[in-house]
Formats: sequence, structure tokens, C-alpha cells
Amino acid sequence: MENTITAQDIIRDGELVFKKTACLTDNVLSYCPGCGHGVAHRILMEVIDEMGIQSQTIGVSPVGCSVLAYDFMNIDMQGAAHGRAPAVATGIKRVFPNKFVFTYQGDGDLAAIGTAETIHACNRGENIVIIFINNGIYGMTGGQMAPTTLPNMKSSTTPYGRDVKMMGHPIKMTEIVATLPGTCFVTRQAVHTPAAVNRSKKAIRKAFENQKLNKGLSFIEIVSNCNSGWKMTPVKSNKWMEENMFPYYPLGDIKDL
Amino acid sequence: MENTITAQDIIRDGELVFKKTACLTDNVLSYCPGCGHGVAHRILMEVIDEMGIQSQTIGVSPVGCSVLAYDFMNIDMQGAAHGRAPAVATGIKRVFPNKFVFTYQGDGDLAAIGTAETIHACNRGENIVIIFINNGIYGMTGGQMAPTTLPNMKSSTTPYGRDVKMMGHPIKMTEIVATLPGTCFVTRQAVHTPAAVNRSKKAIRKAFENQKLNKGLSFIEIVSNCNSGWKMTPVKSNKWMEENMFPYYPLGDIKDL
Amino acid sequence: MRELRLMKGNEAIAEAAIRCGVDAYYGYPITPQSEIMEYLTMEEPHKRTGMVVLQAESEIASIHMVYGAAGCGKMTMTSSSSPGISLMAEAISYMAGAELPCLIINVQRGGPGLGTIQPGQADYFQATKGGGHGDYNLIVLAPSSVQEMADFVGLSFDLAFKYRNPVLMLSDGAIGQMMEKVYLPAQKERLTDEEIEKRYSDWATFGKKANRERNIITSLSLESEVQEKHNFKLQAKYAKISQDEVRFERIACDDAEYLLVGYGTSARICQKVIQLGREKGIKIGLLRPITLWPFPSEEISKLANQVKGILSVEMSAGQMVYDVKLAVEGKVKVMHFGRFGGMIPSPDEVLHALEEKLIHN
Amino acid sequence: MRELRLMKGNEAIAEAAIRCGVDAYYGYPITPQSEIMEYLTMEEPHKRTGMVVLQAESEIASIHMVYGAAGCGKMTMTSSSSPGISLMAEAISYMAGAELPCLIINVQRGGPGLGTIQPGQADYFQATKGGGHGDYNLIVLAPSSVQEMADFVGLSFDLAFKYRNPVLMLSDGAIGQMMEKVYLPAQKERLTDEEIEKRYSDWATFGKKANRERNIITSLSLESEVQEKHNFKLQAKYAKISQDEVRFERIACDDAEYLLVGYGTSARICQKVIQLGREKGIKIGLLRPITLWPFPSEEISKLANQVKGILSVEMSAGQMVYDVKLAVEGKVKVMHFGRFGGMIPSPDEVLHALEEKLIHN
Amino acid sequence: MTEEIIIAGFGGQGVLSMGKILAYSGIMQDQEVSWMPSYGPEMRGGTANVTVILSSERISSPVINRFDTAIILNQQSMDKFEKMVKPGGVLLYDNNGITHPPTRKDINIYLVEAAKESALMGSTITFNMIVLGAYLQIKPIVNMENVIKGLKKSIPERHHKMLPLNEQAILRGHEIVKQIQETKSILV
Amino acid sequence: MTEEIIIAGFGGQGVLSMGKILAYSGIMQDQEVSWMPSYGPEMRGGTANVTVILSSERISSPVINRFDTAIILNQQSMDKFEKMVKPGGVLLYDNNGITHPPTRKDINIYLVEAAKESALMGSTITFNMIVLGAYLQIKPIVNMENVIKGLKKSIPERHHKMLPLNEQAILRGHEIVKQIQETKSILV
Amino acid sequence: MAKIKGTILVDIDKCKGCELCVVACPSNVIKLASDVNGKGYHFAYMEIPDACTGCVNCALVCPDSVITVHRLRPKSVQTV
Amino acid sequence: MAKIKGTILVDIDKCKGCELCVVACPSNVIKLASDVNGKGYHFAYMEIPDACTGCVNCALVCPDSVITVHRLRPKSVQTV
Ligand SMILES: Cc1ncc(C[n+]2csc(CCOP(=O)(O)OP(=O)(O)O)c2C)c(N)n1
Ligand SMILES: Cc1ncc(C[n+]2csc(CCOP(=O)(O)OP(=O)(O)O)c2C)c(N)n1
Ligand code: SF4
Ligand code: SF4
Ligand code: SF4
Ligand code: SF4
Ligand code: SF4
Ligand code: SF4
Ligand SMILES: [Mg+2]
Ligand SMILES: [Mg+2]
Repeated sequence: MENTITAQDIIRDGELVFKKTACLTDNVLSYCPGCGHGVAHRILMEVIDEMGIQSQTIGVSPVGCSVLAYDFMNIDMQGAAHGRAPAVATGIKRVFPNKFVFTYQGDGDLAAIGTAETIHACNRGENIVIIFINNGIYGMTGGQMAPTTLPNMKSSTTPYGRDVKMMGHPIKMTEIVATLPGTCFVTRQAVHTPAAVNRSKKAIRKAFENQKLNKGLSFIEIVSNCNSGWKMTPVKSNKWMEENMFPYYPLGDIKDL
Repeated sequence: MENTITAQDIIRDGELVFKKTACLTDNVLSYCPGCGHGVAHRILMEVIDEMGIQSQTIGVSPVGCSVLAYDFMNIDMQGAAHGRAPAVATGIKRVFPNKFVFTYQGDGDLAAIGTAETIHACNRGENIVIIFINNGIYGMTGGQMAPTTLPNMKSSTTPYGRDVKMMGHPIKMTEIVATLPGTCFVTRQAVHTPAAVNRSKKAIRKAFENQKLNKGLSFIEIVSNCNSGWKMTPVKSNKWMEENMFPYYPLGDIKDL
Repeated sequence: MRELRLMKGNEAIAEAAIRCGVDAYYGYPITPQSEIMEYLTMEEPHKRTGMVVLQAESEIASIHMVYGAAGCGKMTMTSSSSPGISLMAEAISYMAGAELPCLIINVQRGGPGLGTIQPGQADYFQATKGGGHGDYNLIVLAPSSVQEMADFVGLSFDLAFKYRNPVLMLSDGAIGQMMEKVYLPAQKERLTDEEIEKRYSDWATFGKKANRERNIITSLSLESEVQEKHNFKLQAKYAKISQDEVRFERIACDDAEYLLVGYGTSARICQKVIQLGREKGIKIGLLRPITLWPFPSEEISKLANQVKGILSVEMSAGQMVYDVKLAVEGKVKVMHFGRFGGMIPSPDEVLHALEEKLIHN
Repeated sequence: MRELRLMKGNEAIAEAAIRCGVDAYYGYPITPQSEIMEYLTMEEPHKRTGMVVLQAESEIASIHMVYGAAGCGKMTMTSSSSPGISLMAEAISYMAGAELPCLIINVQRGGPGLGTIQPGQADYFQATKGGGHGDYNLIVLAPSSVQEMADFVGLSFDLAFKYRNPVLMLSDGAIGQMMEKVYLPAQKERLTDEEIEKRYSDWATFGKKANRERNIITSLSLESEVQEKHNFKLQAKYAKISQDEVRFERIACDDAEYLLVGYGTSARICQKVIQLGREKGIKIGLLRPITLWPFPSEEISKLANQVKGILSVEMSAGQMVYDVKLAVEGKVKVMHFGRFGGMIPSPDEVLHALEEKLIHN
Repeated sequence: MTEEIIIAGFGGQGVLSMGKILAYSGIMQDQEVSWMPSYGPEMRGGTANVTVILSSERISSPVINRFDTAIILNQQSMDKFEKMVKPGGVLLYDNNGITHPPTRKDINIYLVEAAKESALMGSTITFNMIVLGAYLQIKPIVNMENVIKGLKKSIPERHHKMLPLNEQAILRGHEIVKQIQETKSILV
Repeated sequence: MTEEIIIAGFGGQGVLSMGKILAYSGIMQDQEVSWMPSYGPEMRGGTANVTVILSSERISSPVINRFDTAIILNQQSMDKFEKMVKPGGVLLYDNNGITHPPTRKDINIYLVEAAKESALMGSTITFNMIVLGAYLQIKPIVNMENVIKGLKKSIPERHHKMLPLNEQAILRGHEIVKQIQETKSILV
Repeated sequence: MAKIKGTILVDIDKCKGCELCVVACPSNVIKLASDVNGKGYHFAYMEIPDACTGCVNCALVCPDSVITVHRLRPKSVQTV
Repeated sequence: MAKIKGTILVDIDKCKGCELCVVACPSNVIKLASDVNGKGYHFAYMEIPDACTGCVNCALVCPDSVITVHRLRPKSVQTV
């Protein structure tokens, strides 16, 4: 009878179908409960694991909640100053053209202070991967407005909601970099459902394959949540994200050469 | 008999149909012979003269050959640090929302070091005018590659021509800022022929009218020459510009709301 | 009567700015000073006084926005913390060169690099010796209480406009984050555009009027002779400021045999050290520089004639101590004690250091 | 034998960089040093040695590219002039914090602000006291000839890697633009990736090998205790450098009654002053600091026991003079003479200043 | 009179606002006060603490490492701050989530089951007010009238309808400590 | 031996390269040399000048304001540098575009119509070599052999076919000055 | 029908109780405990273990990678 | 046909001899002088003054704004 099968039986007789990748360290993630950064970290490291490139990969972490990414990703990493990860990655990739180099950046980092570095790395077509976590807010510093904060969305510096007349509209960096000849693959994904996670992971895999083929810069935006900044539970924040972020930041490939 | 009419007769009996505007000072322009900066300066000042807004206008000059623009434009001006003119103009316009504010910038200034400031001023929809002189080179510092230098074009830092594999493709900032909701009028013009001069001037006029109406940011690219940097005579440089720059940077309005 | 509140130092700055009639704040978030902009956006000063508050895309953009507005004769300010202030170095040099009045606030954290977000005082050199290039000086004020965070906003602007020079308030995360009682200044009216145009018609840009030459804000002179002349003028101004604007506080100095020199949070701790020391019979005094530039060298030089030793207490590896040494010129022993990298010294360890370095030595 | 050439200082740096086996140069044009990148792009070092040369979109991007490549254990450099160096302040603090070896060249011009493009020496404070935030030190070398522009490239990298610390070459527009004879070093091979991975396996990022923990380049410690520990380590390193790496040149000091202290272009001028002075019977000597940090304080202190007065000659309003004073500790009179804002003092006026300020006074 | 207090617990336990009410109460009683929070990157799950000083004199250092009183609301804080209480000082804690209760013999330790009490009162927002009330029963450094004033000042206008509930909770805290004080003369 | 020279004129007159050849010639003769140009924003129409020092000793300051010789090729430069020639020094100039010829009596002034001569030679690129030749006739601080070597070093390989023409121009410069020297013993 | 059986292991000390696995599980297997772990979080556990199919959905969305999944295919399926 | 007559004044001291007016003139009125001005530039002048129609094309393209243009309409035209 089926219901006599215990968990122990399954573990003993069955197959292990999911386990944390060895490319993640055992450190406890410093992220808030339910934060999308965690899933993004994991699938990125799974790709590196699956491609067997741990020993050839150098990651660049930003300033933002993921500033400590190097505590969690079990690879050689450099912590870049706020916004400068694409320049740091350029510096690395140019001297190590055969290694794999990626940046992992938040929306404040990539789309505000780092705008010039982002655009020019993309425009030069650096052979790197940029992972861009867009949670519409400055998570780390306590929930201030990001360039990607939605119209009327509240943040600690737009306590009455973002007034687009004063602050402008949320910027769509992904659409912008897609117009540059230097990018070869530009996509917008999410990590809030199993299906979304799988799609994101495929995109990351493609990005690293592109890098192997010297195709140019692959740019992956992941629309994510910031429960603390948005002041919502993780479950609610994912729902809010679907309802509010996705219409403004529609998911899918924008460019795939 | 007509041929008895002397120049003196015409001056005395005829009308004055062209004279340097009083919004230009009497200082000798510091530009090389035939440099497009001169014409761009003049038509900008003519618009200010014709709109009668000299006493309400604050200009922002960049670092570049036009760093001394304030020596030639007879208006209150601020010299901004390299690339930061849009931020300086933002600072001014926000405290003087009813005055007219413009920046005048080169391609190195606006499209390289100033990329972030350009994009974010445009994205916020600052009510200002940006005049962008694209001569495909760093004129002032002696002809180094600009982000807008054409593929295979020689410069002092691409002495064998711009290799797009190494340096990326020339960037089209004007097309980029046209995608931002904050811009209301985005156009690309030139000043090398009488007709082009007239069209540019009309565009500048429209830009200032937009500012009066608080419509957002008007962005006018002027594709221009740099005889010294290109190492050509002015006449040849204009021809080269038509044949090489215009195909890459096609003239005309890109956005007009 | 002035209003009494319990506020964070950062909030006190923000509220004082509104009340002093500041025209514009441009900033970018960074811990431990983000409350300044957060408080301002919450208060909606555009409704209270018409003050502009704008979050820029970076510290570089912020400071250049300040440049623009300051060039219009408007009371303009920004704030940041250590790494963000470093990014402003070029612009600060420009503003000093162009003689623009403004207020820049550094709520210091522990460096170098990204460092920690905990309090630090290791940006003293940067503030007083010029993080930027070229010969210039900022007027540097060091508040050591929430009350002074509020009070120095008005003072800063007075000095900034008096000398047409940027003023830097060098605070730190402890004073920025802590709450104390603060008496807030009464609300002042912002200057109208007409008043500004009248007051600053000789330099500010607000549109060239028919009755005057155009005004130009710049720090450039392609001719070296002209640039040098301008620099001589700046140096003369700095000399004047050095003479007239030195500010400091003497605490228990009259009978002191040992002198502590400390500013900001360190000065607070030193007050406790005085108490602990005097309980033990060590006559300690404190000279608290309020202006770090101009530095109270003369007063320290005088005190050096009286005391047996001087300890410079800073949350740094030793920076202000060199200015103390320059003032003392070898007359008595000058030592440094500091915790850094986000650490705050305890009164006990300062006293211990004083005993070790100056008394039992 | 080493190759003899007539070259500009800027060109000598570029050629020396190729010959020293530098791996990468990242830069952005600015007068008066653009020839460095222009020479490099003309020489196509990627064909000669595989060296990377990339024009970045800004100085900020350049220095962060340097950060990235330096973090890989590669010999990496950038160059700029005053305003451009100011823009690098944050990154330089990061690199010092993360202990990254690299070479940064400042071919100084006259400031503050946009200033002039003519030579200056007013970035001394910025270079030696840290333009960036936090407690850190750069090793600062001051070449005073085209030959030294070439020689110090190799020396800089030796020091940078020996101590894992950024090195700054503080030159100026005069030395950058002038041509002199220069003996070029022989071509060295660049290190292979394998050699780098072997040499720097304990810190550089080149991909985590199975036999070691991952390497991390960072300047962050959220825990103050950890940050302070790191800072103590840095301070210990700085103390070691201060002890072992002071470099200077003594010219005509043995019998000197008056001492000039000057570096770079000023030191060149001072040599003429010595000659003019001695012709007039004034026994002048010159102490030329080669390392500005660590500063040759001890040597100056010694000389202060011998001479009647010291004149610090700088193309600035007086910056190094404070380090001279700190070294001298009041033993003899220390004065400053400078032209600035792009002006270069003539030997005559230096001699005149020496007479005025130290002899007839 | 100077009272140096640390209040430490999880981010969501109202640690900072408890300190703020205390500080405001001090002001109402014309005392000098300082309130110095720990601050850090906004990653949840961490601990939060605040140092509050009330004094009749000008306060020198707002940052101290020895306390007259420690109010401790989670284990991490216990591990960190138990040892920093001055001999003879007070340690007040809630045992919810405490796996290693305090062990020092040279200080006065009070266990206040505020979490349980607040559940009984039907509103978890009363938790920190119960703790505050308990503390003020042990050390009545500010009188109730000024506490209420302080409460009013530090709570936004729109929440003033909650004032009675908060007052009730403070009184409940008083009572709990009174009971402890009555039942044991020698404290654990 | 130390010779301190300023060469000044318009940007296009080959001022800098003349200085460079001179400096290279000095090196060929084992002298110490320095070559210090004026530099500025690349806006044309301005003047260009270069200070060249040749010396048997280590050169101290590369920047000087008194010269043994001034070679002056336009009016602006005349206005600026005539007064900086040391008493007894040499001022050599081309009169094309000179509206105010030099007036000092305490220096040796040579007028060399190099522009005219180069036109006669059918190649304007010889202009600066004529001037150089003239100068070296007045002050033979380097011998012709080393000048040719210097010329070779400072001209890119691909232009070496022009060497004979340059040599010819230098010799023409020699001659012009020889003539002057022969015709007048006291110089204007 | 021979159903695929699965089971999950939750590293409850590291679980942050975010509840994302709970909503991601198509079989409603997971719930948050009323108890808390050392960090004060209500950790996830299998409330209806029998319903687990080992589909890994929960593990895919778990931000903290604290879920391990095992799966046993019924013999019939396994041997096909 | 009554032709419109024009004339230009060139501020020859400030003219930089760039030749842009020369190529812009539809009537081939302008040439560069073989003489140079104080700055060494071959300045522009009216080589065929009679051909000038006062169309201002030259002035529009002159970067240094050194051209002033006057125009005389034939009586017939003027009075219309
Ligand atoms: C130069 C500088 N400016 C500002 C900061 C403060 N800061 C740290 S993280 C951050 C923004 C983080 O937002 P984002 O990039 O969106 O990342 P998230 O935390 O949301 O993942 C800011 C402004 C800094 N560290 N350095
Ligand atoms: C921070 C800084 N970096 C570099 C420079 C040097 N610089 C001056 S102008 C310029 C570029 C000018 O090019 P562009 O903006 O295209 O103007 P143009 O001269 O071509 O009109 C540069 C790099 C500077 N002044 N400041
Ligand atoms: S603050 Fe926001 S982005 Fe940062 S860890 Fe928490 S939820 Fe994630
Ligand atoms: S260098 Fe180029 S852009 Fe600058 S003035 Fe000359 S022609 Fe114009
Ligand atoms: S998703 Fe992970 S962290 Fe969140 S509740 Fe489930 S097991 Fe815990
Ligand atoms: S493996 Fe699938 S069925 Fe089992 S608990 Fe996870 S989500 Fe639910
Ligand atoms: S366009 Fe103007 S500057 Fe050029 S040649 Fe004609 S008149 Fe002279
Ligand atoms: S006005 Fe017209 S016709 Fe006359 S010279 Fe100028 S372009 Fe030629
Ligand atoms: Mg974010
Ligand atoms: Mg340009």
C-alpha cells in the first residue's frame, strides 16, 4: 500500500531530485524572508555548476542588498563600488578574455548611479553577463525610491507615492540596452513561481553560452520583490509584483541574436 | 542702370537683412576656422534674441571646445564640469522654474562621461533644452575618439581607425533619449548649409517654446564638423560629414509631442 | 520661543533647513544619513516654504545640481556619507574655485572603501586638506550634538554667503542617528527671487539684466596669469577666514594639566573622560574645535604652554593630530588615540590611553 | 644596453609601461597627459606584448576597470590629470581598502576646479593625505625628469605588488610635456596567466580552483570589529612602508646653510637656484623627496639641525610645507614659496624669495 | 541622576519606539536625554537595540558599553548585553525565545513574560508597553504623567486612539513587577 | 656649454619639430637636452613655442624666461619674446607677417627671409629647415653630421626620402647667414 | 493509478518562514509551523506528506535553498 | 528683370578664411583674398560684387558671424 511508504523509504530508495548546488556556500543568506535575491543567486550558481565553469568564473557583486553575494556564491568574486560593476567586469574580462565574468546588480546600482557604466559596457559589447535585479526600490538603504519605482508607488523618499511630474517615469534600462548593438541577448524574467524560475535559469544559461561564443553582452533583468521596502509579506509582494510590476515591466525576451 | 549701384548705395537705401545678433558678444570666437560651434552659437543666441528672453535665460556651457561659450554668448551662464551640464541645469531650473535654461554640450561631454546625467535629466523630463554638438571626436583635447566616432574613423586614440570589436559602435544618444517619456522634442540637425542652418534654428525655437509651455525636455543634436580633429579643411570636412556622418546619424525629427 | 523636539541629528538638519529658508536640497541615499532626505520628503517643504527637494541619480549629479542652484544665489545643500563625499571631490574643487556658497554635509562612516556603515571620523583630511585637486579650502564645521546639527545649518549658510565659499559640516553616524532634545529655530522666510537678484546681482546667474554685464560662474582660466591672480584672491579670502572665523569650545581647560583635543562624537566621549579623569585626580581639559578649518591652532598653541601633554582623540588612525602637532610645534608631547573602522572609543579606554601615552611615559 | 630616445615624459611612461610588461591601461583623455594613451594606441601594444589599452567612458570607469584587472593580479594602470584624479577618489579609497596593487598617474595641472591646463603641484594634499574617505595611504612617487617618468613605472609596480597597495605617480604638465633623453628599460615578458595564478593564488580572482577557498576582493566589513582589525592591518603595512621605502635625493646638502625642499618640476628649478645662490655666495642645498608618501621627514629633521632656514618650493599655495614643518618641529624657520594656477616659478624669484624670507628676515 | 539603559531585541518588537517614549518622557520631566540606536543595512531578522540615557546633567557620550539597566528581548541580545550590565544594575527580560536565561549573580534580574501577557490582552502591540511599564515599576525615573505625555508626543496623531490601550499595558507592566517584587525579596 | 633657445611662431610653421631636430642633434653630440613646448587646447590660430636647452651639464630647469637665442616667426611671438633675450644674445626672425621688427640694441638680430626662400626652393616644408640652418650658422653648437643624424631620428621612416631636400634647406640657411655675416659686421 | 511519491527535507534552522514554498506547492503539502526556530521564524514543514509528488516546485522558489527533494517512482513506472 | 541687389560687409580682421561662405554663395560672389589679415588668415571678400543678391546664405553659414548683409529691392518690387 502506498501510504506505508515513509519519507525515509523515499530518501533511501528514490532519487535525489533537488539539492542546493555546491556553488553556493553554506552561509545563511542575509536577505529578508522571501526575497527574490536568494532564488536569483541559486539559479545563477546552478548554471555555473552545470556548465562546470566554477574554476573559470569571476563574479562582480554590487553595492545593494546583494553586496555580500560573495559570501554566498562559492566562486572568486570582486565587490564593486556602487554602480561601477560593469566597469569592474570590463577591467576583468579584458585581461582574462577566456574566463567567464558576470555582474549582479540592483536597480539603484545599475540604473541610477551606474547608468553610464551600464550603457557603455553594453555599447562596447563587452563579453560579459549582467544580471539585473529590479525590485523597484533601494532595498539595502531602507527603501528609497529607485529609478524603477513605479508611478505613485510609495518609498521612504516618496512617502506619498512617486510623482512622475517631479521625479520622472520609471526607467526601462533593459529596453534601452536592447537598442545598443553591443548586446546580443536581452531579456526580462522573474523568479516568483517555479515556471518563472525555470525560464530565468534557461536565460542565464543562454547568457553564459553566449559569453563562451564571444557573442557580446547578455543582459538579464529579473523583476523581483522587496518585501521590506514594499512593506508586504513575501506572498503578498509576489502578487503585488504580478499585478503592478509586470504590466510596466513585461516579461520575455527583448533581443536574442 | 543697375550696375551703377554701389555697395554704399545699397547700405544706405536698402535694408539690413543680416547682422550679428546682440546676444553674441564681440569677443572673437576661439574656434578653429569653419568650426560648426560658431554657427550653432549664433542661431541659439538669435532665438533668445528673437524671443526676447535674454534677461530670463541661463545657459550652461560644458567642458569641451565650447567651454568658453560664456565668452561669446551674451547671457548669464554657468560653466559645468565635464559631463555634468544636465545636472547643473536641473539644479538651476528647479529653483528658477520660470526661467529659460539650456545646456550646450559636445559628444564627449554628453555621451561619454555625462551619460548618466544626460539620461536622467531626460528621463525626469526636466523643462530644459539640451543642445548636443556631435562632431564625432573630442575636439578640445586634441582629437581623441568620442563615443560617436564612426567605425574605422581615425582619431588620436584610434590612429588606425575605430575598431568596433574593441571599442564598440558609435552610440546614438539622440535615439536613446527619444525613447524616454521625459523628452517632448528630439531632433537631429546640422548647420553646414543655409537650409540646414534655418532648420536647426527653427528646431531651437521650438525647443524654447516647449520650455515656455513646460512640455518637458527638448533635445537637439547638431551633427557638426571638427576640422582640426578630422584633419581636413572646413569645406572638405562638411563634405565628409555629409557623406559619412549623415548616413549614420540621419537628420530629422525623431520625436515631437 | 524656540520649539523643543526629540529628534535624530539627521532629522534636525532637515527640519532646520526648512526653517532656515533653504531653497533646495539635492541628494542621494546612503547610510547613515538617508533620514535627511526621508524627513524632507515626508515634510513636503515645497508646501511649507517652497523648498525644492530632489533625489538625484547619484552623488555626482546631486552636487552638480547644488552647483547650478548655488550659482543662482539660492541657498542650496546636499548631504551624503564618506564614499558619496569622495565622489563629489571634483565638484567641490569646482565650487571652491567658482566661489559658490553652499552646504555639504558628511555624516561620516568607517572607511576606507565601502568600509562599514558605523560612525567614523576618518574623513578629516579629506574635509580639511581638500579631497579635490588644487589649492582651496572649505569652511568645515563639526557639530557634536543634535542641537548643533540644527544650529549649524543656519551658521553654515551665513558663512557660505559671507565668503562665497562652500561649507562642509563634518558629522558622523552617531550624531546623525542619535536622538536628543533640540530647540528648533523659528521659521524664516525664503528670499524671494527679487531679493536674490538684488543681493547677488554682482555674481549670480538669474538672467542678464540690461543694466549689468552678464554674470558667469566658472572655475576656468586658460591663461595661467589670470588663474594665478584668481588663486591669490582665494588665498586672501582664506587668510581672512582663518583670522575671523575660528570657533572652538574650551571645557575644563583653565586648570588642565592634560589636554584632550576632540571634535564631534569624540568630543562627547572626551567630556566623560574629563569626568572620569578628574575623579581619579587627573586634571584633564578638552579643546573642542568647532571649525576644523580654520583650525584653532592659536588656542591650542596657547594651551600647549600650560599643559604637560596633549591627546588627540579621533575615530580615525590619526589625522587631526597632525594639525594639533603643527599648532604645538614641539612644545609638549602630542599623541593620538583612536578607534576606527566604525568603532567608537569608550571613555575608559581614552582615559587609559591618556595615562599610558602621556603620564606613565 | 638600454635604448636611448628623445621623448616626452608622457610618452616615456607609455613606452616604459609596455616594456615593463604591464597588462592593462585604462584611461580617459585629459590635457596635459593625453599623449600617454595616444602613444599607447599608436604603438598597438596588444601586438607587441598583449597589453590591453582601452579608452573608457570616464575617469570613474577607467579606475574601476583598473580595480577589476588589478583584482585579477594583473599589472594595471591609469593616468589622468587633476580633475580626473578627483573623480577617482572613491575608487582609490576602495582600492586601498581592498589592497589592490596598481599604478595611478597624475600629471598635475593648475587648479582648483577646471583651472588651467598648465602645470601645477597643488594636488599634493590630495595625493598624500588621501583625496578619498577613510584612513589609507598611497605610495606616492614624484618623478622630476623624463628618465624618472620611465623608471618609476617599473618601480611603482614593484612597490605596488610588494605591499599590495596602489601607487600614485605625482607628476605635472611640465614633465609630461617636455622631451629629454631617456634610456628605456629592456622589454620584459608579461607574466602568463599561469604565473599570475601561482604567484597571487592567495588573493587574486581568476576563478576558484578546487584546491583553495574562493578569493574575494572587497573593502567592506559590515562588522565594525572586523573592519577595525582590517584597518589595524593596513596601518601596520603603512608603518612598514614608512620605515622601508622612503626615497629622496640630496643635492649640495653637505655644506648647505639654507635648504630648499622641492619635488618634481620644482626640484628642477631648485637646482638652478642652488647654482645662482652659490654664485652669490649663499650655500644652498636641495632635499628632493622622491617618495612624497612616505615623506623623508627623518632626513629633513636631520638637515634642520644643520641649516639656518628651509624653503619649501612648490607650484601650489603651500601644501608640502606642512609636512616639512611637521618634520622640523620648530627647530628652524620653515617658509613656503610658490607660484600656482599654472605658473612656474623662475629660479630668480625662488632665490629672491629665499633671501627675503630666510636671510634678510 | 543618570540612568543608562540598553533595550535590545528583534527588529519588530518595538525596541526603538520604547526607547523613544522613554526619552520623550524624560524630556517632559526636564531631563537631558539621548537615544542612540544600532543601525544597519535593512535586512530583516537582525537584532535592533537602542541606548537611552536620561540624566539631570548634560550627557557626554551617547555611546556607552556599561549599562544601569538592560531590557533584553531575544537570545542574541542576551548573549551580547548581559555582561554589560553594571554590577548592582538591572536586567529585565522576556523569556519568549530565550534559550539561555541570564546567570549573573551580581545584578538584579527580572523575568517579565510580556509576550504572554500581551497575547492575553488580545493585542501584540501592547508587548513593548508592558515591558516599559515593568521597567518603570523597577526604576520610576519618570512619573506616569510624563510617560503619558511622552507617549503622546512620540506616537503619530492618527494613532492616538490607541493611547488608552497603551496606558493599560504600561499599568499591566507595573503590576507584573509589583507582584514579582512582592513575592520574592531576593531576585533570581 | 649651455644654450637656451626659444623657437616661437604659428602652429603650422614647424616650430616644434625644428626644436625636436635640434634636441636630437644635441643628443647625437652627447649633450644633455630638454625640449619644452607650450601646450594648450587644440584651437588653431594660436601661437606655438618650444624651449630647447642643450648643455654639457645636467639641465636644471626646463622652463626658463631668459634665452640665449630666440627664433621668432610671427608678430605675437616677437611681442612676447624679444624682451626675454639675454643681453648679447641672438634674435633670429623671418619678416613674413612681422609688422613691428625688433628694436633692441643690446642683442644680435638676424633677419632671415626663410618664407621667401622656401617659396623659391619650391617647397614650403623647407621653411623651418632654412631657419634651422641659419641658426646653426650663427651658433654652430652641433655639427652638421649630428644634425643630419638628428634629422633622421626625428623624422618618421616613411619621410626619409625628404632628407636630401631638408639637408639642402639647412645648407641654404647656412648660406643666407654667411652672406649677412659677410655683408655687415655690425648687425641691425 | 501508480502515483509518484516524493518527500522534502527542510533545513528548519535556516528556513525563514517566508511561505513561498507553501503557495508554490500544487499539492498543498507544506505549512508553516506554529513554533519558531532559533531565529524566530515559523519554519516550513510537510503537513500532508503523503500528498507530496516530489515535483520540486517548493524547492525552486525557496529563496534560501533550504529544501531538498527526493522522489520515488512507483515500480511500474520505474521499470518502464 | 528687376534684380534684387545685395552687398556684404566682411569684418576682415575677424574672418578666419574658412571658405564656407565661398561655397555657400549661390552667385559665386565671394573669394578668399591672397593677402592675409593680422591673424594670418586669407579673408573673404566680394570678388563679383554685382552678382550679390543679398540672399544671406553666406552669413548664415559663417561660423564667426563676420558677415553683414544689406539688400536693395528694385523700386518696382519695393513699392508692390
Ligand atoms: C557611492 C555610494 N552611494 C550610495 C551608497 C548607498 N547605497 C548602498 S546600496 C544602495 C542602493 C541599493 O539599491 P539597489 O541597487 O536597487 O539594490 P537592492 O538593495 O534593492 O537590491 C545605495 C544607494 C553607497 N554605498 N555608495
Ligand atoms: C573630468 C574631466 N575629464 C576630462 C577632461 C578633459 N576634456 C576636456 S574637453 C574633453 C572632451 C571634449 O570633447 P567634446 O565633448 O566632444 O567637445 P568638443 O571639444 O568636441 O566640442 C575632455 C575629455 C576634463 N576637463 N575633465
Ligand atoms: S531589503 Fe528588500 S531587496 Fe533587500 S533583502 Fe530585504 S527584501 Fe530583499
Ligand atoms: S578642435 Fe574641432 S570642435 Fe574644437 S574648435 Fe577646432 S574644429 Fe571646432
Ligand atoms: S520557501 Fe524556504 S525559506 Fe521560505 S518558508 Fe519555505 S522552506 Fe522556508
Ligand atoms: S516537492 Fe512538490 S509536492 Fe512535494 S512539497 Fe514540494 S512542491 Fe509540494
Ligand atoms: S565664412 Fe566667415 S569666417 Fe569663413 S571665410 Fe567666410 S567670412 Fe570668413
Ligand atoms: S548675400 Fe548671397 S549672393 Fe550675396 S555674397 Fe552672400 S551668399 Fe552670395
Ligand atoms: Mg533595488
Ligand atoms: Mg566633440
